[in-house]
Amino acid sequence: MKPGVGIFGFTGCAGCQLEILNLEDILLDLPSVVDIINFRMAKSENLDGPLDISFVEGSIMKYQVGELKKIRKNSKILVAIGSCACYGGVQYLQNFIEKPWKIVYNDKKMKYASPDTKSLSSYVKVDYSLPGCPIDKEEFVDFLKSVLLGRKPKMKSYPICVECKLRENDCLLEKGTICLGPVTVAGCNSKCPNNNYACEGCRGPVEEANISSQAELMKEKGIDPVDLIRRFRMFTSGAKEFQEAKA
Amino acid sequence: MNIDIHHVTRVEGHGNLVVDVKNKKIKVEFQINEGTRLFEAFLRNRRYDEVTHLASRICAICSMSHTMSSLKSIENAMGIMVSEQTEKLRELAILGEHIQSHALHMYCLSLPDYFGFDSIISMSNKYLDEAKNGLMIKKLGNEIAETVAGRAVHQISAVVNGFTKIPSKEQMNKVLRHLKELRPSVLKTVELFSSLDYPDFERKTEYIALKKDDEYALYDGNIASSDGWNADVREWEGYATEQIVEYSNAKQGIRNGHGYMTGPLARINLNFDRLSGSTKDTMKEYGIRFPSYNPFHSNVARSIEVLHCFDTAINIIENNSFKKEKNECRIKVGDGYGANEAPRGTLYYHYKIDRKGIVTYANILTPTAQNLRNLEEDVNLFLKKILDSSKEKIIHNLEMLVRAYDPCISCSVH
Amino acid sequence: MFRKIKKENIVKIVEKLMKDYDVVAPVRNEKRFVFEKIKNPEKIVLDYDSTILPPKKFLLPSPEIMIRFDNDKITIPENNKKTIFFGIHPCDMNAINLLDKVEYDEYKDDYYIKKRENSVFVCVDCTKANEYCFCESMGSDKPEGYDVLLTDIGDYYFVETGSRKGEELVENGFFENVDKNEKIERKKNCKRKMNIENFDKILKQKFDDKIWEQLGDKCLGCGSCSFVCPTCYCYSVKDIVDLSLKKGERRRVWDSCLLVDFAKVAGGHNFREKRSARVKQRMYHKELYFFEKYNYSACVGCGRCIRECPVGIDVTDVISKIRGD
Amino acid sequence: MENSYIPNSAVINEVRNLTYDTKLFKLQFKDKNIQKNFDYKPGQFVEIGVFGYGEAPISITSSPSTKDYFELCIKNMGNVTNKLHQMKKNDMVYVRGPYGNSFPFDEVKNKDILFVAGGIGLAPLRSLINEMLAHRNEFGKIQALYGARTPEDMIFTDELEEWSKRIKVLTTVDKGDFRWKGNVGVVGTLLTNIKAETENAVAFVCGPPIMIKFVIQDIVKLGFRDENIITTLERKMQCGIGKCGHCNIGGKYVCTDGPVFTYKQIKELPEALQ
Ligand SMILES: Cc1cc2nc3c(=O)[nH]c(=O)nc-3n(C[C@H](O)[C@H](O)[C@H](O)COP(=O)(O)OP(=O)(O)OC[C@H]3O[C@@H](n4cnc5c(N)ncnc54)[C@H](O)[C@@H]3O)c2cc1C
Ligand code: SF4
Ligand code: SF4
Ligand code: SF4
Repeated sequence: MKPGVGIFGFTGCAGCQLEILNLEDILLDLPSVVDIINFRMAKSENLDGPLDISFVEGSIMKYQVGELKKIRKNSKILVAIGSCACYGGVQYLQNFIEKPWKIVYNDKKMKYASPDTKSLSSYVKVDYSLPGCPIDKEEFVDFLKSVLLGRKPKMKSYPICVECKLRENDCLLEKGTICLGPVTVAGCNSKCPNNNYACEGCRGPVEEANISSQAELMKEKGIDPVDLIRRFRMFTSGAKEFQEAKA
Repeated sequence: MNIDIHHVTRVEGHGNLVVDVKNKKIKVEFQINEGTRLFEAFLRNRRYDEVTHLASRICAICSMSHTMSSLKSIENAMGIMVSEQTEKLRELAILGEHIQSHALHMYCLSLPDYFGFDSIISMSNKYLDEAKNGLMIKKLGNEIAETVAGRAVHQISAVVNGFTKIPSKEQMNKVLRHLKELRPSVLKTVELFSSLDYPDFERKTEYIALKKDDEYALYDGNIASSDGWNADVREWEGYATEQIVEYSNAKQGIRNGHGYMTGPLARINLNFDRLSGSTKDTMKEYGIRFPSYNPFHSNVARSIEVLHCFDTAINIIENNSFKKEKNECRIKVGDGYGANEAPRGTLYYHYKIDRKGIVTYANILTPTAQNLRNLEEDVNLFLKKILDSSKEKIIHNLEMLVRAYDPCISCSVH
Repeated sequence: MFRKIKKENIVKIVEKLMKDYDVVAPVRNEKRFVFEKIKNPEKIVLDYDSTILPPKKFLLPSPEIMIRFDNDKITIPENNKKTIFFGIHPCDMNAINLLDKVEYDEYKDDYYIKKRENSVFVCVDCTKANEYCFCESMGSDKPEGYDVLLTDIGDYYFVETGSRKGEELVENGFFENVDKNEKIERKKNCKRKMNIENFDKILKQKFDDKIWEQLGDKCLGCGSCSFVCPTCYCYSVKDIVDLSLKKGERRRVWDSCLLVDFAKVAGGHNFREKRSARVKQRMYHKELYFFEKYNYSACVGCGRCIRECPVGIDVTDVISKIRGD
Repeated sequence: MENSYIPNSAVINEVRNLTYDTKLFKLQFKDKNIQKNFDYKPGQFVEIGVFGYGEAPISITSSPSTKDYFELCIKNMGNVTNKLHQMKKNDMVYVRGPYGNSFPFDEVKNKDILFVAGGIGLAPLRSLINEMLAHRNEFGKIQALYGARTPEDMIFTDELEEWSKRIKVLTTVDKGDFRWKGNVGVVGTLLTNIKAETENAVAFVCGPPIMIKFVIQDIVKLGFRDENIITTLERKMQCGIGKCGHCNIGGKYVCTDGPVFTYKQIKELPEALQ
């Protein structure tokens, strides 16, 4: 029996679902190994369950909690995909702004209004997390294969620098930029440094992230503490380690 | 009669189409219940060189357009003139995005309706060649974006005043080769989409798109309307306003109290004479004529745009060589405006930047938000036409109409 | 055998060699240098300071496919392509000699050995020591085990051969004869020093020194120090399958004792739980454990780990601190 | 040249549940010649693998006198072991080895022998115990102490029973249940229940790291000399042949220089008993 898979999206840019659709080379082969039971972005006939694996994108607004709980109930394995689902995503930044609802909606009361956004794990048990803004599609496929093999998927426990060093990029820390590679979990093949752009930490903190040492280093390099803190608050400002980062 | 299409499928994001028919009076609400993200709030207090990567997260499918409009608006505010090479590369990147997004829409989201399937995957059982064609075109769109800007979804290397990395000659040649190899599939696409059996429905509305004198405007241009006016991007907020409606987390674009249309159909209706020569030849060959007032013909417009994008991209790569350039810039206080044609229509950014380079104000008009009112107006009229059909058929037809707009809901609720 | 070759002929000789060999040589990469399989010999830079990754990236590549499997069928990838390493520094050559100790030990590493034996090593004496290297202290400024050695003598490179392979290589028109007694001076140019006298005894005493805690607090756990080290050889094995789940490959990738999971076993026990223990492990393995096993220090003083460590953890500094210098 | 990394296929002849999470696999190389020439000594291990999952080092638990098969006792701990646990008779696995040094055998003849095993640590010792029992008269007094976490965790209970007919065997569990009538407490506590000659005697200690650490201390207190305390070390391994670097401790590799070490050697190795 092929495992039943559901792909769901909540609050976000749909980039992680899109990355799945961007698997052009294998998209049409996927049905030979899984039954895609629910994928509203790509499919019009969808069932609620039962699901062996559900991949859930997006952060959760209060009025979406019920729907999320339903998915949880219907799924054996629930996987948070993308930094929105894992950490609240970029929209978590509204928490650092005064009166965001006033700025955007002029404080109007609205039917679906809910100025509050959280990660999946704030509401339900999450079995695995595939962070990234967006997810790395290769990592997604690796994950899927692991589950299909019955192999416990292993999250990477080393930072971006590992991938970056293997590509022999000129280290951006040396250039005096704030590269969060040393404290960010690997898995994207150091895409940003490969493009000569410092890691923005979109995948969230790595296990044992040594944030205080990096902050110390940045201070030595003359980085303005305000800039450093802002850097920690890009796509995973909901991550505890990044939020607590002090300059 | 009451129709509540809860969570319309095969569109990006969460929206319910709710229609209430009482005594021949039709009330239409496209309720966008996508979670609110409040970009215009949290982009404030961020530095000019951070906001673009944040802004691109408004939408994955058209992240490239958000990147470009955001950058243009910052550059406009700080008085930066980018190099010609940067313009060319950006244009190329935008072409890639249009190819990707249109292919995604046409083949994955729309075509299954016309072939009677629920998705590209089930469709591929019977129409494998078409499905593969579509995916290969889409893949190439992504390849262009990745080559030029570092990643297909949420670009990396496109920054204020240039790029952090310039694609190598080998990479460019590879893209060029793929464009040429795949062009015949695009011709097939035009043939296919111009021959589909579209619902018979017309409603003339105001069409708005960027316009340029000498070329089919995608990356740049003035804002122009089928009503005849033409304005600098700076003046846009004077022409159109956004309205907050209580049932929808997306605001709606309004002009003079009515909706207007932006997107592929609007562009072709306004600018078809500026399409590339070979594209025009192909249109002639297949007997495709514009303007059209049938929103379902957006699909035909998309297929034509893909061909135009292919030819323009080939032209850019063949006639330019790219080298490393400096992209430093100086912070300046200012108000900046930027717009470009996203796959779904005109995208507009307005930033205010203070003397420390911090953004103090952000206003973003996305194509889908602008189209929402017009979409409701179309649904209203279309429904009158098909009111005698079975409810099931009505629902299916309405969904198809919504899809014809290819709404990008996360864009609309940004 | 002694010869000399005009500098301008280097491009020509490489062009010629490229017909029969893959030529790997240093080229410029942004601000730094890297070893690359050469397509255009003009790009070769022989007066470089140091490359980011050492030549091990070709001899012990990461990833390296070890086995291909397809249901019950196993195949071993074959690569019999001959490679010339053109322009590697004495320190890197000595590092390869050290890798040999591991890979030719009781069990042989077939993948390494095949590549090793299909390779020719043309060393170039280092003229541009950067501020990080301390090869003289480690005695690895003297090249050993090369097939050909080039030394910059102005318009020419002075050429010495060290093996039969090397002699065959210089037997062609580009190489000119030299005076038998022409002697060349090797410039000593390391700025950094490390005192290795009795270091084994000292390290043994300092196992519980508080310096390791301090370094552990500083270390980012990025593993850069080991990835760039020409003698770090640790790896992990991973099986990768395609969607059929039946077909795939067994690969190895570089691993590092600085990474959290390096000594973690099934069930979660970590034999090196603390970062301080991991920083210490690398330094001890380089400077002491390897010595205990093979009688050589595993450090050739190339300075890459110092250069690459973002937080400035510096083996020469650590050793001098624990010596109390 | 033989490629040291290429495993040989072996067929699972039999799988037996020893506990809820530990199974005994009886294996046979597919190639009869390989099986015939498969010589190993107690204490050695193999790398057993399943393609797609990886390889794991597992001690050979059968005694070398069994010629036409070998046995592995495997606890389900992770990917490879979990996959193995799902496999059945006639399924194929891939095996390389034997690797590592071995327990001293001839050297300890005519001495008294004390075995102390904890948990899965009985698996490698079983090979040695059975080999010694096959040459029973060449050794002095043999005693075996075995501790498991709970009664459900005890492996080879039938053989413990068998052995107890010929040598002294004591068992204990960390935590009993209502059926358990035997000793309760960590295996070290059993040491107070035995009389051990320590002069001409050797102790073999095998089990989880933490158990080894404490039991060795107890045994030292009994009077065993460091070189007569023999144990095995466990470390992560990817290759089993001294290349991947994971099992390095001091100047040694557990895979090639071990896994068997005397306490005397271990004392020289930094962080060996972590
Ligand atoms: C010399 C030696 C003999 C052993 N004998 C036995 C035995 O007889 N019976 C038994 O059940 N277990 C034994 N083990 C432990 C066994 O090797 C691990 O439980 C097993 O490797 C876990 O692999 P996994 O793939 O299931 O776990 P995962 O957690 O998925 O591990 C992935 C990989 O890491 C390595 N690894 C993980 N844990 C260990 C570990 N504890 N030791 C070495 N490598 C590890 C392996 O290469 C493994 O494939 C022995 C270990 C060693 C070192
Ligand atoms: S550029 Fe960034 S990711 Fe790369 S090594 Fe430097 S700090 Fe690490
Ligand atoms: S330890 Fe450092 S200096 Fe020594 S060989 Fe390795 S990288 Fe070079
Ligand atoms: S390079 Fe420096 S920070 Fe990174 S692991 Fe090595 S010692 Fe630690």
